[in-house]
Amino acid sequence: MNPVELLSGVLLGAGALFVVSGGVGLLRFPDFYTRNHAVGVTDSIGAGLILVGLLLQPISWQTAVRLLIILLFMTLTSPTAAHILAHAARRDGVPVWHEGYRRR
Amino acid sequence: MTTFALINVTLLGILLATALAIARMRALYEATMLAALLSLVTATLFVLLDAVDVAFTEAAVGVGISTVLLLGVLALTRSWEAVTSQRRRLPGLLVVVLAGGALVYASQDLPAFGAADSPVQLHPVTDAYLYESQDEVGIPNTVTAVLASYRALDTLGELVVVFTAGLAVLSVLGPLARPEQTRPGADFHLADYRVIRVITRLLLPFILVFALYVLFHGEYGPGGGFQAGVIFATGAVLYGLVFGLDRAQQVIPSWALWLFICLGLLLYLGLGVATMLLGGSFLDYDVLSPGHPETGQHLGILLVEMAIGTTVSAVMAMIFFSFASRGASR
Amino acid sequence: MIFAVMAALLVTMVLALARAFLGPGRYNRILAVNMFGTKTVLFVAVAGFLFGRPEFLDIGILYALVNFTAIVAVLRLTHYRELVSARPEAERG
Amino acid sequence: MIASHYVYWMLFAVMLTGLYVVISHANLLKKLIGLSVFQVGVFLFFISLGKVTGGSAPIISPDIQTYSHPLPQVLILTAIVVGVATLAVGLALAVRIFEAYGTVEEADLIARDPAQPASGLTAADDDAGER
Repeated sequence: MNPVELLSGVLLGAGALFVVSGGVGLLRFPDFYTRNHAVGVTDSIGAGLILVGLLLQPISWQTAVRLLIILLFMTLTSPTAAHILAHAARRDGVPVWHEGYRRR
Repeated sequence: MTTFALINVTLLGILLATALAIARMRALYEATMLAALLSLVTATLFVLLDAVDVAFTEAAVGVGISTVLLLGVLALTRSWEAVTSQRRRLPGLLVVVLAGGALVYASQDLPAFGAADSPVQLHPVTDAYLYESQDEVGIPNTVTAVLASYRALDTLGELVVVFTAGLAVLSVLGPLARPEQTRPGADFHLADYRVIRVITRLLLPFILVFALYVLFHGEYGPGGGFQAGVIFATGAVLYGLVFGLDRAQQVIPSWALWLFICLGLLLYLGLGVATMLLGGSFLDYDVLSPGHPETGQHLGILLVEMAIGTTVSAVMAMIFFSFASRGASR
Repeated sequence: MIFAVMAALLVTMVLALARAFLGPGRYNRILAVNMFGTKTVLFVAVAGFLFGRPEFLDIGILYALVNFTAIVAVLRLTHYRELVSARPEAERG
Repeated sequence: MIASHYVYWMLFAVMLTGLYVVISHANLLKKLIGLSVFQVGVFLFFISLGKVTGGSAPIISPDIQTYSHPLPQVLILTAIVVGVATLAVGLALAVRIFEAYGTVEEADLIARDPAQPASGLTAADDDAGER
C-alpha cells in the first residue's frame, strides 16, 4: 500500500465518520438550530474529506476536474443554505431550545 | 447478498417508507418536502440501475422544477388537507388490494431482476442499439442515439406533448402578468439578502454554462436536449425566485419565450422535412451528408438535441412564469 | 474504504429520513431534505467509484446546484406567504 | 422467487401507495402528489426491467463488456419531462378551481357548486386528478 492510497483511505474513513456523526446529530439534537449545525458538519467537513479522499484515488484528470467542481459548489452552496434556513426559521419564530426544556 | 443488492434493498426501503409517509402526511408543505426527498431517492436508484441519463433529468425536474411548482401552488391555495373520511378509504384499499394482487400474480411471469437472458435482452434490437449503433450512428451514448436517431419520431411526439402542456397551462392560467399589473409589494424578492444575491450571481453563469455543456456533451456522456432544457429552466427559476418576476421577465421577455418554444419545434420538424427533400425518409439523417452517414448522423442528432433543449427550456420557464404571474397579480 | 463510506452514507440517509418523518414542522423537514440532497451528491460520486465507472460525476454537479434552488424556493415562498395571506392553520414549528 | 423479484414487488408497493392517495384522498393537490408517487414507481419499474446484473450504463466504452438496456431509459427520460409538464397542467387546474370555489377539497367543491349536485364538478376534478 503506497502512501497516497493510505492517505486516501484515512481521509475517506474520517469523512465517513463525520458524515455519520452529523446524521446522528440531526436525529438527536434538541432543536432546529442545533440540528442545522449538525448538518453543517456533514456538508462541509464530511463531504470535503470524502471528496478529497476520492481525488487521491487513481482517476483521470476529467474525473478529478468534476470532483473539484462538486467540491467548489458544495463549499459555496451548503453554508449559504444553512444560513438562509436558519435566517428564515428565526424570522418565522421557530423556538430555540434551552437547558431543561422539552425537545422539539 | 452482494454489495449491489444490499444498497438496492436499502434504497428501495427508503423509497417505500417515504411514499407511505407522504400518503399519511396531511400538511401539504411537508408532503411536498417528502416528495422532493422521494425524488432524490429515485435519482440515486436510477444511478444504481445504470440509468445515468434518467437520473440527470430526474435531478433537475424532481427536485428543481416540480418542487418549486408545488410550493408555488400551495402558496396560492390551501396547504392543509382535510381528514380523509373512513368512507373514502374503503374503495381505495379495495382497488389497491385488487391491483396489487393482479400485479404480483402477473409478475411471476417476469424475468428475474437483472437477468441477462431475458427476452428483452436477447431480442435482436438490443444488439442493434448497443453495438450496431456504433457503426451506424457512431456515438458512445446509446441512449442519445436511440432518443435522437432511431426513435426520433417518438421523441418528436413527446416534444409536442410538452409543447401542448405548456399551451394548456397558459390557457388555464391566462397570459403572463405585465409589470404594471402586479400588485405593489406582491412581487417580494430575495435580492435584499446579500448572501443569496451574491451566491446566486456566482451560480447562475455556472448553471447556464453547465446546461450548454450537457447539451453538447450528450453524445459522449450522460446528457442531451431534455436534460439541458430543464437545467436551463432551473436557472431561470432560480433567477425569478431571487430577483423577482419583473426582473426575470425583463431578462427573458415573453415574446422570446414564445419564439424559442416555436423555434425548437419548427427546427425539429424542418429537419424532418429537409431529410425528406434530400431523398431520405422523415428524420433519416444519413442523407444530410451524402457519402458520410456518420457525419450526417452527428449533425442530425446535434440539431435535434438543440431543438429539444430550446423548446423544453422555454416551455418550463413559461410554466414557472405563469404560476408566478398568477401569484403576483392576484 | 469506499465500502465504509458507502455504508456511512446509507446510514446517514436513513437517519435524515427519520428526521424528515419526525419533523416537527417544515423547517426540520427541509433541513433533512437538504442533508439528504448532499448525501445524494456524495452517493453518486462514491457509487461511480464502487462500480468502476467514476466518469458520471456530472450528475453530482447538477445536484449540488439544484439543491440550492429548492432551498431558495422554500425560503422565498415562506416569506411570500406572510405577505399574501394569513396562515389558516397553526404552525407546529 | 423473493430473491429474483423483490425489486418489482417493492416498486409495486410504491405504485399502489400513490394509487391509494389518488383514489382515497379528497384534496386535489394531495391527489397530484400521490400521482407523482405513482409515477415514480412506474418509472423505476421500467428502468429495473432493463437492468443487467454486473452491467453498466449504456455508454459504450472499450473496457466494459455488459451494458443495461438503453430503450427503457429513453422512454422514461422523455416520460419524466412530459410528467412534469402534465403535473403543471393539473396544478393550473387546481389553482383555477381554488379561485372559483375557495377550496380544493372534493366534498366542499360538491357542496359549493351552485349548478348541479354532483355531476358537473366530478368531471373537473377528474381532470386534475388524472394527470
